[in-house]
Amino acid sequence: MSSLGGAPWYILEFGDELVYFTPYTTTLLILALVFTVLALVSRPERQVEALFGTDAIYAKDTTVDQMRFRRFMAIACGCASMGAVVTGDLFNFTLFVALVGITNVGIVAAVKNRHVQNAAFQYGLVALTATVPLFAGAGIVAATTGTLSIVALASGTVPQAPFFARALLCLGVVGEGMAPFYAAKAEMFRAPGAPYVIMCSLSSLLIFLRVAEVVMVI
Amino acid sequence: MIWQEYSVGLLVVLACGIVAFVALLLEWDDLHRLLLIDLVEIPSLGVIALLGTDLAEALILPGLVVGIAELLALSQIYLHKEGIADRKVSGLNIEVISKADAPVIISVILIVYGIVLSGFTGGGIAGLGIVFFFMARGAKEHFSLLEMASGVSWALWIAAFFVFMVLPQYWFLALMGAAIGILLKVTVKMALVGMMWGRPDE
Amino acid sequence: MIEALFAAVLGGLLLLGLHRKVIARVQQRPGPPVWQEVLHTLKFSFKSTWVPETASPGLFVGIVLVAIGIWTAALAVVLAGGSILIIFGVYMLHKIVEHGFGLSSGSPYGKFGAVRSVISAASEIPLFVSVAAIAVFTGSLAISDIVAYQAVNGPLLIIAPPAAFAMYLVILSKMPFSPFAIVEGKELVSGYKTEHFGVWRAGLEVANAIKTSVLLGLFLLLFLGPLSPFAFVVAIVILLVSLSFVCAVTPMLAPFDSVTIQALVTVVMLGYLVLLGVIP
Amino acid sequence: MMAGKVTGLQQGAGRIFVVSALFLIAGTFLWAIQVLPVIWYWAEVIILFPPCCLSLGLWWMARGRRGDVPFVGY
Repeated sequence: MSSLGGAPWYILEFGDELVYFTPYTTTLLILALVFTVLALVSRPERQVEALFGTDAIYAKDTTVDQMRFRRFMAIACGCASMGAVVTGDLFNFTLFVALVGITNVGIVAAVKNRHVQNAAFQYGLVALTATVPLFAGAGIVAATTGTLSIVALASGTVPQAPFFARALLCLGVVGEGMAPFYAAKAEMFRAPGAPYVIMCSLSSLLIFLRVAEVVMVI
Repeated sequence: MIWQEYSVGLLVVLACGIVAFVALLLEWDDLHRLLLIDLVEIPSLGVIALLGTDLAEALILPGLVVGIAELLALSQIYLHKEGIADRKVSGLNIEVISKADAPVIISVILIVYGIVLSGFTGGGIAGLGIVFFFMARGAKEHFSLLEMASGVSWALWIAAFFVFMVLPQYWFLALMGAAIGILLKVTVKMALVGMMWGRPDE
Repeated sequence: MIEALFAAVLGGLLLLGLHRKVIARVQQRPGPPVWQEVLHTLKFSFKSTWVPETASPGLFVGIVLVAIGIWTAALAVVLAGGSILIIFGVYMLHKIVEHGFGLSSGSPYGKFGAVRSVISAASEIPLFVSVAAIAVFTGSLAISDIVAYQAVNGPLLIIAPPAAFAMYLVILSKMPFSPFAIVEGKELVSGYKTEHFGVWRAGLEVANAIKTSVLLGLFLLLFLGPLSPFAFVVAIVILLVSLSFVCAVTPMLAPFDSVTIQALVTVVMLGYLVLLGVIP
Repeated sequence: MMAGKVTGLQQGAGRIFVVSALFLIAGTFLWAIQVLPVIWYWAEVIILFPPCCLSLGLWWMARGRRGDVPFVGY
């Protein structure tokens, strides 16, 4: 671990659960924090759209009711990704990642638009399926090495986690972080509310970055 | 060796997973896919369960909760997506069940057995009894009251953990507190699930 | 740090100006003067500035601060010889920044630019594979360790040319006018930058300047190893001119083709990793 | 910092610029005489450089005009 994410600055222990801060995880944590604060303070934008076949344009408004729910989901998503990037326990990591998946669905699902809801549902199916490899990966790591602590796994005192388990973990994270790929289908961007939609991409990005570190050290 | 037994179980679980995933690939109806995915989730918990230790039990619970949460969220989206959110639903509307004494007896047996077991498993079983009762009778209870009871018992559970950490000499008290807290909490939570048949007043 | 920051901003702007000049000369145009980008940035800072009515004000302004902040942080990591993974994270985060720039204004042009920035996520995978290949050879991901390794064993450019190629492609995809610059396609006016004018745009130019300096400098540090300041400047100019040549003679790819090519490169790089024996 | 009906916008931006610039200079000085650890110095620069940069331009030219609707008249 000393060479990958940098030496840990600080390890916070709650019994066998632990949270550690290396330069890498701290950077990710700060980024999650910054964007969560942005989601907290900024009002959603009003998307300008042209009516098809005419010269008319109009700006979409977001209702307060909808906004409240989506903002809550965006903040929950930010908190979940903060948890995912700093946690030192593999199973907690998978739980936080699963939480990111749920909240990502929540952020877009509040929009009353058939296309958006369809995209959210399909994404939700993928995210739900992805919990299988995610938990299975963590389970196999626990079975083969006898520990779930990333610090212990990185220290080299326990056997290395099998390649299969690491591949399962990656697969799970890819599935949970699918939202931006659905975004590429442009359906999700019919949903106004940039500060919240951006949280989808950010959280998936952060869990990708974190799992890259995790599979390298365990 | 343990690893060999484990790997046999692992193969079985993986076979289940592969069968479920193939079914998922062949199925195009959204609702059926949702149901299939719930089936797929069970093997993943199976992998953890194969650890066969106390740790496994501790790990399965959050996994299960996350799975259920995602399933509930997706069903809600499905209802909205298909525009059937406002369709009227009213319990299991079967005359035989709603008039017979059997549901009451079965519920009472389940609840008593659950209380004897105590802890999470007991809560699950007692809750199942209440779910069954509500489903059979279509009863309307005070939703917020049940929610409050659930919250208070959860607080009891957490308080018991603090006793473990701060005053370990009172471990027996804390153990009982935690067991009863979780029993009540799970029971009430499951009862709430049993009552979730849409909101008749909306 | 401050002086390095100013050098990075000024140097990056001059490099971007040189980039435009070389492209123009290859295409037999006179082209703007080399310091054009510096003037550009100054001009934008002196323009009347406000926030569009439809924009989400917090994000609209905040994202500019984030853009400058993350590349300043990247510069600090390069100067400290820290972990290359952090730079990798910042590079990927730049996508989110483009995304935020485009979405925050409410303009459809910006929105489609932002959608394209999500599609261009494919360009990050070669970088990751490149990072992994470097780690295989040097056994470390700290920039200082990698530079020290090269001081002993010679430049990684010769030891691991495919990794250098992948990284080159990654840098290329973030240069303006490159075949992979689908986020700035002219059919979208200015892509994600469309609604950020005046001071906001000046801030974005500053961030882009630091980004250019950091990425080009990082390439030299990672693949050529320790260089004297003079040699460093010469090498960075040579690297930039080579990039400009590629940009000048290739058309911008359609988004789909761009993603396909980057995905193919990733597959090739994964094959290279298998060859190195990382993936059993 | 947000444009709108705020009349003292340029004034506010000017204050932000002066304060952040002073902090940056002070930080550099403290780091040079080795009072401030280098990691804190860098953190300070990363946090303060972006607002310093933007507020200079805002102080110069932000007139506090009402925003307009994009996509009209391109």
